Amino acid sequence: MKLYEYLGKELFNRYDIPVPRSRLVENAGQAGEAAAELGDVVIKSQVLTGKRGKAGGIAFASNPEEAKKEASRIFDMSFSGFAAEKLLVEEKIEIEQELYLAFTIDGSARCPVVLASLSGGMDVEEVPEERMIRWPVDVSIGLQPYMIREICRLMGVSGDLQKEFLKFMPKLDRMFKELDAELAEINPLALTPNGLVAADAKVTIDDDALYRHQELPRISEKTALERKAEELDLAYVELEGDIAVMANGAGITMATLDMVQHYGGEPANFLDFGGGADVEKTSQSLELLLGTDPRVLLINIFGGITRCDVVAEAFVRVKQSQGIELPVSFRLIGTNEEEGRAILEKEGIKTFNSMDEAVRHAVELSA
Amino acid sequence: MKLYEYLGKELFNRYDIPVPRSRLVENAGQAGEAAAELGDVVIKSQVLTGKRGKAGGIAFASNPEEAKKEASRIFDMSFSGFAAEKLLVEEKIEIEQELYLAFTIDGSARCPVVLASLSGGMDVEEVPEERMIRWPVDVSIGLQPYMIREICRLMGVSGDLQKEFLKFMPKLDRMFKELDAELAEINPLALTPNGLVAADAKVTIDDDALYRHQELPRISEKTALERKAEELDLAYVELEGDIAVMANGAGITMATLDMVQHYGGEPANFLDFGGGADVEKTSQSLELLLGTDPRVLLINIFGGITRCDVVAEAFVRVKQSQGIELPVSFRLIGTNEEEGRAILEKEGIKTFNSMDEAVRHAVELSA
Amino acid sequence: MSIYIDENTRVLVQGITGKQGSFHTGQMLNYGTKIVGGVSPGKGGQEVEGVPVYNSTFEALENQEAEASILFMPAPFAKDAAMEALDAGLKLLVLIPESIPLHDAMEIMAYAKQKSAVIVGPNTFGLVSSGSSKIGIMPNRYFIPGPVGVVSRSGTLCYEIVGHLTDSGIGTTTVVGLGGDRVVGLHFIDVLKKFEEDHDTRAVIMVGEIGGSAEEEAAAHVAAHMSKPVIAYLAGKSAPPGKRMGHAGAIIERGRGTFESKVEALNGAGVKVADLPTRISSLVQSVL
Amino acid sequence: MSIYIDENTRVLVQGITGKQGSFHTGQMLNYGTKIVGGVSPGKGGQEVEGVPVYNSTFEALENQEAEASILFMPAPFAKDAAMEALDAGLKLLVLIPESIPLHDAMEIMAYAKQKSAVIVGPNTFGLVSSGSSKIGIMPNRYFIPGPVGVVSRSGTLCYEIVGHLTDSGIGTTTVVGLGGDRVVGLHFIDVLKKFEEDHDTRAVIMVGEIGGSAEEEAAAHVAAHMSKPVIAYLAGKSAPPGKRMGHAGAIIERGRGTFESKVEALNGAGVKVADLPTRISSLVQSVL
Repeated sequence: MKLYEYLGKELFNRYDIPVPRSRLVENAGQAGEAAAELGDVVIKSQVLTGKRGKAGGIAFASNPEEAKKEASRIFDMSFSGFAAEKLLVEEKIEIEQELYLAFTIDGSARCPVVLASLSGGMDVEEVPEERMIRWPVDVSIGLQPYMIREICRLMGVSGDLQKEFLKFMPKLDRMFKELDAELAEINPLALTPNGLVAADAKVTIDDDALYRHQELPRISEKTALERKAEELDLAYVELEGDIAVMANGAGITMATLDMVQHYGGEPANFLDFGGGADVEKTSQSLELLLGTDPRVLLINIFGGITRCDVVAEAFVRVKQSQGIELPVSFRLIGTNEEEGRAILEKEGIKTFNSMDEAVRHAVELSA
Repeated sequence: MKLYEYLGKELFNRYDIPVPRSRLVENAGQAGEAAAELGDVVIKSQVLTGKRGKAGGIAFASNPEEAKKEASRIFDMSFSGFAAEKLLVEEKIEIEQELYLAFTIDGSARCPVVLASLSGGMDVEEVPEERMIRWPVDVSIGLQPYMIREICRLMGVSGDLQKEFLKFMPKLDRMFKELDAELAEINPLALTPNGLVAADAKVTIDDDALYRHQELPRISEKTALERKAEELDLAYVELEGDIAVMANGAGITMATLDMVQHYGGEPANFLDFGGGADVEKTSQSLELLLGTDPRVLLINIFGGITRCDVVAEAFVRVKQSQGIELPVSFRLIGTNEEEGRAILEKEGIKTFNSMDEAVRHAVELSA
Repeated sequence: MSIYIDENTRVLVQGITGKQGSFHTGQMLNYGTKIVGGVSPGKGGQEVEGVPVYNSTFEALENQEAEASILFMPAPFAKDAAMEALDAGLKLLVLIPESIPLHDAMEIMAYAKQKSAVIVGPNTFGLVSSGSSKIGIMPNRYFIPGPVGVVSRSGTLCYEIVGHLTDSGIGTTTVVGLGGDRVVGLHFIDVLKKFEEDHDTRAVIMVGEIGGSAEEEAAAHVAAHMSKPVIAYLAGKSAPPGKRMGHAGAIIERGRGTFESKVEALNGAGVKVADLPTRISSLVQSVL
Repeated sequence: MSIYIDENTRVLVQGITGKQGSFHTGQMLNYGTKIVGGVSPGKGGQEVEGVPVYNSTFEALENQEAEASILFMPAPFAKDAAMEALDAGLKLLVLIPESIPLHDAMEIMAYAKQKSAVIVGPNTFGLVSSGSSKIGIMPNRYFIPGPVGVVSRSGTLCYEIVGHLTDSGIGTTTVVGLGGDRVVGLHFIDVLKKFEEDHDTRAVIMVGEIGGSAEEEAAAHVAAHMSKPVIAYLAGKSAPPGKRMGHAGAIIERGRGTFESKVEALNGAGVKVADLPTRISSLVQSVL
């Protein structure tokens, strides 16, 4: 779960990590008031997409009038389809140097990793490898002072700035761990006359750990349909095409989409309804897909824990209750495939044995 | 540093560990008032010696009059030479079962160990081995729930009481670690209708870690002389005999005392003035010892980092400034022994090469 | 022969009394797995499919010898069960649950490293040494002995591919599911090393997907150390960046873990990458 | 021969620019120890006794190869320095500082175990392989080669005893100081095992004291596994219970770690316990 910058900074504040003074505003008038209070300000759109700066979602203002004007402008913008509902109006801080600091998770090393660089402010992908220090943190001992000194040495940092990092990093580390973060990124980390200040905050919380963080707000970038799928415990991603795809298992669902594209079709979605779903859940998956009004429905079942007869029964149930008018390409093999086929054949529905054939058929139907 | 029960319970309270309601009192009148407020009470002398119960330092009272009377009695008592300055007046809790729980440090395993037993209330030494569960806690992972369940299984505990332990132990563990405790013992740990309650608290903080716990009070069981030695950074223990002993190194000082006893003498103290002491510190050690008015002074120096000339110089300085009237047995070998001897011989002081001879001489002098 | 497990591997089932645990205990027993005990706190003394149930892993090991364990339980309880199993001395853990918090997974991995134990998963179908033993939830019938080692990040897609092989008359030595999460115990490279040493394995199939860098690392390893032919298939070519495709690990973030970078790395290492999962079996046949 | 270290052991000195660190660097160099570098944060680029100084252990190891390290610094900084040395890959650490917090010491020991490294101390004089190398602060002149291994919890008492031996013409193979704290890395039993395997060691002297159970554990080990004669001396016979006799570890608590229990255990294992430190050398002569 990605957090808005202002939420990330609220958490920073809770962990005693310095952030600029700020006001969160919901309209241009409030932005003007905030500027009157804070003086020179930065006005930042609170959206989850990256690169809002390049897109014009960040502005400077040196008086309330200007702040109102810029805030109005930003409220009218759209960022990857999302409008900002709130702006963060922050005092403009005196920045001597822009650094980069992040804690994230390194799947290769199976542990957290500290990323640190003197080249802050730019896109992280653009920082040359050798300017980005990576330090994996052994979980059994956690972040130790010597690691911070070593990261500093590798960055070429010593003296007072090293002392600043020795105070700063353990706080971010503690937050990262205690809040089950996947990412806690500060870019830029501003070196000011008063020490290090987090000028930005990009914090992502592990969705799977949200159950133990009831104190955190719930933020979703999902579409309405994706949210509905989430409630049904389905892995669903909305795509641009017209062939609705339903399969059991993340890998095979991805492979089905790939194959649809391979044969010239365009998938409308990713829908993995999981292993071992019952008639109810399978029916709900189907209903959800039908609600998206696709051109063709492609069902690809390789039954392991998932039973073919259950899928067939769900299909028939939905067909009988609400009708399934669109063309369907149905692949069904694996556990209880005979039973499943028998159920479908009674309704006059043909199935494929081969994924390849089923996908090609679906693409033909969509043409 | 051992903490009084009431301080231990204050810390328990800070860590959300249930303790009985109580009032800390400094005179019998206050004890009566506390009883008026709390009803049936237990009155406990706040002293650091164990076995105060057997010594009569714990009493029950069911009304303010009785509480006053008992408090008076306890204030008049002496526990291993110490009088109680404060009493803890506690509500009498309804105890269904008396258990034992402690976190301590296991030198053999080099890690903390949980001690738990259903045989609470009695002296820990008296609990049979097989009734005392010992679980070493791997520092790299800390106390985990499965360890608590396993400790419960080994104790024969399940169901609700296990659930109580699953809530209770992590709190004590956290306190033990965060406060650098050497011992956190609850005996008895009372099972009440409201769950587990710490009916006693024996907490010892690691002296070497006190520098990072400025929030904790400083408590000393030391005598005035021992406290003075502590300020001088000397390892000093007051003993009963008449031969004052001064040596460099804990092991050799102990061995010197043992040898004094072996030859029929009685050491007046343990004084290890450490390795590499300068003239100033050595002089102070000598002055401290002379202040105890012993019959004989035994100095045993095996110079490694400690330089014999420095010890000799310090001795001469003290002799000249305040006089050393009592008989001295002086053993001096090792680094710069010739220089040291030369200094002493000028003052007419003879030294021994052998520890054995020096000790025997000291014992003869004391006879 | 086989890697990691064989017909003598003695297995505990943690969470044996749950629906999944009891069902798959039956399936594993049917396949021939030597299941010596189950663990379910508070349920000690029961039996599931004839297997004795204990209150803890420690209790189970007081009564049975075992080297491995398979874990079935809701994700919030998985870390504790895994730590217990590691502390009790088990050397191979198969973590079936999905949605285990990442920080929990990292703690499990760190402790497993200390204990020199192997973790398969989490969010895996497990592993099977064809014809002798399985510790997992894969359907029994597709896994017949043969010369091909298979290692996969995803489940059903792996069954699909192994099903094809089986239909083409090609069996498998061992099939290992790495798991779909961002932090998993085994990576391709670990399993490739084992297959290289395994005399019966004559070719290896890698089933990867977008996200992470395990395939790229595997490619470097193949180039430097593998003498046996490696065939790969990668899912997620059509996936948009920044979206999680079902698996927590299947996400392209910050331009990393793309389909293209993986294919390029694998091709560079001499690995043949099939463009469709249905074309793997013919590629395998060409190298056997 | 020798145990733990020999003339080829390459040593870093952590805290080399301090008073103690620089003095003992000179002493160790005089004895023949191969000191290849020093570490002192912020002081990199300097030299101490001709030894190059680096800012961190990692930096030192980028420039020098080393296996061991000796640490001189105030106790509050010792844990971090030790963790750094272990992480950087050193396999033998000699912790000179006293008063290291117990919880710090336990963390060091846990991490050393993970890294398969040996910790000598804390609160130790170090160890010396007589005539070839010393990593410690013991006076050089008493440690001459010979057939006796010595392991001690205390420093000066150990020098006293080794001095007696030397005066009697008996030299030592290796002399190891375990350290006077409650939590130390090496215990008697670890060193006894090494001496048993060391061809040049013909007899072993244990110098123990009250407190803890290391002597009792050693006794059980001697009874079961030692073929070489073991002589012991124990300090603290006259010490009152509940008092710390200088060393943090030298305390009789809850009736444990008494002089009597140790003597009984050692006698039961066939270890001769000298009643005075001055009588050890004659006991040793009787078994050589």
